[in-house]
Amino acid sequence: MTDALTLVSLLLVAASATAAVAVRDPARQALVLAVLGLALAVLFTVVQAPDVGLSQLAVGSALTPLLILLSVRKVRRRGQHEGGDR
Amino acid sequence: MNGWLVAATVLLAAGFGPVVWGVATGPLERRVVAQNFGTSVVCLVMLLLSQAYVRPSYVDLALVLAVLGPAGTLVYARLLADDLGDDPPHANLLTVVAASAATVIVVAMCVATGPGRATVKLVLIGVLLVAGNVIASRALAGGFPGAGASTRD
Amino acid sequence: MGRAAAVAAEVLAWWLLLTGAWLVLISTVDALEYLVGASAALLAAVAAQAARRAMSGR
Amino acid sequence: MSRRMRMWVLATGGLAVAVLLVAGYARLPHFGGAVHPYGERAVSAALARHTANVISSVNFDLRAFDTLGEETILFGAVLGTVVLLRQTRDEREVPPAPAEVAPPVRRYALIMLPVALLTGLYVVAHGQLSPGGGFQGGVVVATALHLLYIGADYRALEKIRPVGTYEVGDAAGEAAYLVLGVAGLLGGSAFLANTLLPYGTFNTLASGGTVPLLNAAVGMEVACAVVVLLARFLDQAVEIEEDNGSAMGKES
Repeated sequence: MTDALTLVSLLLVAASATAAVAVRDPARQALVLAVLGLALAVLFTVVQAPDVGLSQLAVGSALTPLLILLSVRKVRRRGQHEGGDR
Repeated sequence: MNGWLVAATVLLAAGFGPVVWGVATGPLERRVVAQNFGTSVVCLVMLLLSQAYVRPSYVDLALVLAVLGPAGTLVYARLLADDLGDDPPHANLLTVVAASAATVIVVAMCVATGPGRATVKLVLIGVLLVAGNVIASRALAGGFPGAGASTRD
Repeated sequence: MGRAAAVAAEVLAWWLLLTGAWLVLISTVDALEYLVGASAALLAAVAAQAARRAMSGR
Repeated sequence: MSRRMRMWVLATGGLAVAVLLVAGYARLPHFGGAVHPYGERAVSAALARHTANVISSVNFDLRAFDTLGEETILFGAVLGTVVLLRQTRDEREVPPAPAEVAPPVRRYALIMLPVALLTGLYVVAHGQLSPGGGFQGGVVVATALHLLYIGADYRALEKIRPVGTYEVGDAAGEAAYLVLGVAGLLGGSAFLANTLLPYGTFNTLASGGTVPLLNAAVGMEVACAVVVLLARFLDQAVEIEEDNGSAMGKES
């Protein structure tokens, strides 16, 4: 039974990683990265590596999205300034 | 044939598969709702895995996810408020599904673990997860009024 | 005097609640767990009170 | 040294590394076999020192020197970010505008901040017993503080998060790790050796000798480092703007 679980989690990691590469827009990519983080955490737990899974959860659930979206915001605001009072 | 393992596999395949699909395609509103639902699914899978592997210490992963998962979704709701401004996503059905699934699984595990502090810990995780899911979906559905403001902090 | 008492009461309430939460989280309970749990809960209670004041004091 | 010559030096160096790797790989026990030389030694050493979580024992006891390296990498990375994201002369700092947030979200943030903080401290304190440790717990503690930014606005967060203190905390965490290492040296054994404290009873908070202390030092350093990192990102995203004399109203 554990093989089936490992297979499913591997497939989910592969699917979400491909999606993370395929999505081009940074804001949407932050979302896909969060889901990829969740899939990785499950895979790490299934192969009995809970410490690594916990690290992935701690960093991937709130910290990474915050860093990415703040950068997206900074780039957008800089864009608005160059464009004058658009 | 470990029943918990079967439940975890089914929940992972049936619950998290559509989440990956939902977050990779479609409008931004649906992607954020999918991410919020994904947090609940993975937290429940972690609970089931801790029961399946008979390792109560794995429950800490579900605890950290129940605490930080909704905060991640709130980050999206907050910093993507401009993009979500026009038609904020209303996903009450998904919230109800997540809440009921969480209740069923936590009750089943409480029965399995028997009375004691571990059961209280499971209930605490269940409450945190459901409350976080509800608040996050409320925030996504327009919890940040004045989203039209050009930039927000 | 009222304000300080209110602040102290709130921190105390949070402290008791969070120490209880700590005792639920841990597996084996012994003297050192109480000590570490109480100090962690005190830190979190002070932060909770400061956060509420920062949020409301706008 | 012409370009071609440099390529040749690179090729020979690469080839030598490749040969060493293949030679080393040939003698590894094959995947999934019953022989685990490294695993058996690590587990027996961890159990000898009453550390329940073998990963924490490897991180903070058997290979504590590598963790010192990782911690210094994080310290250096945050230092680099602070230098890069500083406010330059042609930028001005604008006070952040208050943001309206729905009351339930505000209450949720207020309740969850202490709970997340407690969870983070719990993960740090029980690093040597259950999955977790200084790094994971430190990140949870740092993220807990920023629930205030999510629940209210950046002004509320700035009131309770003096960045200077966290920068000192970052340095203090790193220094504490080093001091514990040197204490091992002064104690008559080796740098970062776990011979200083009694190993305590198995599966309790005081077990593992210096592992919990190193965990706490890393927890403090990571929490403060992440807070400083996010502070710089938030400053840039919310407060700092180009001062090109544009007549635009304060819109941040």
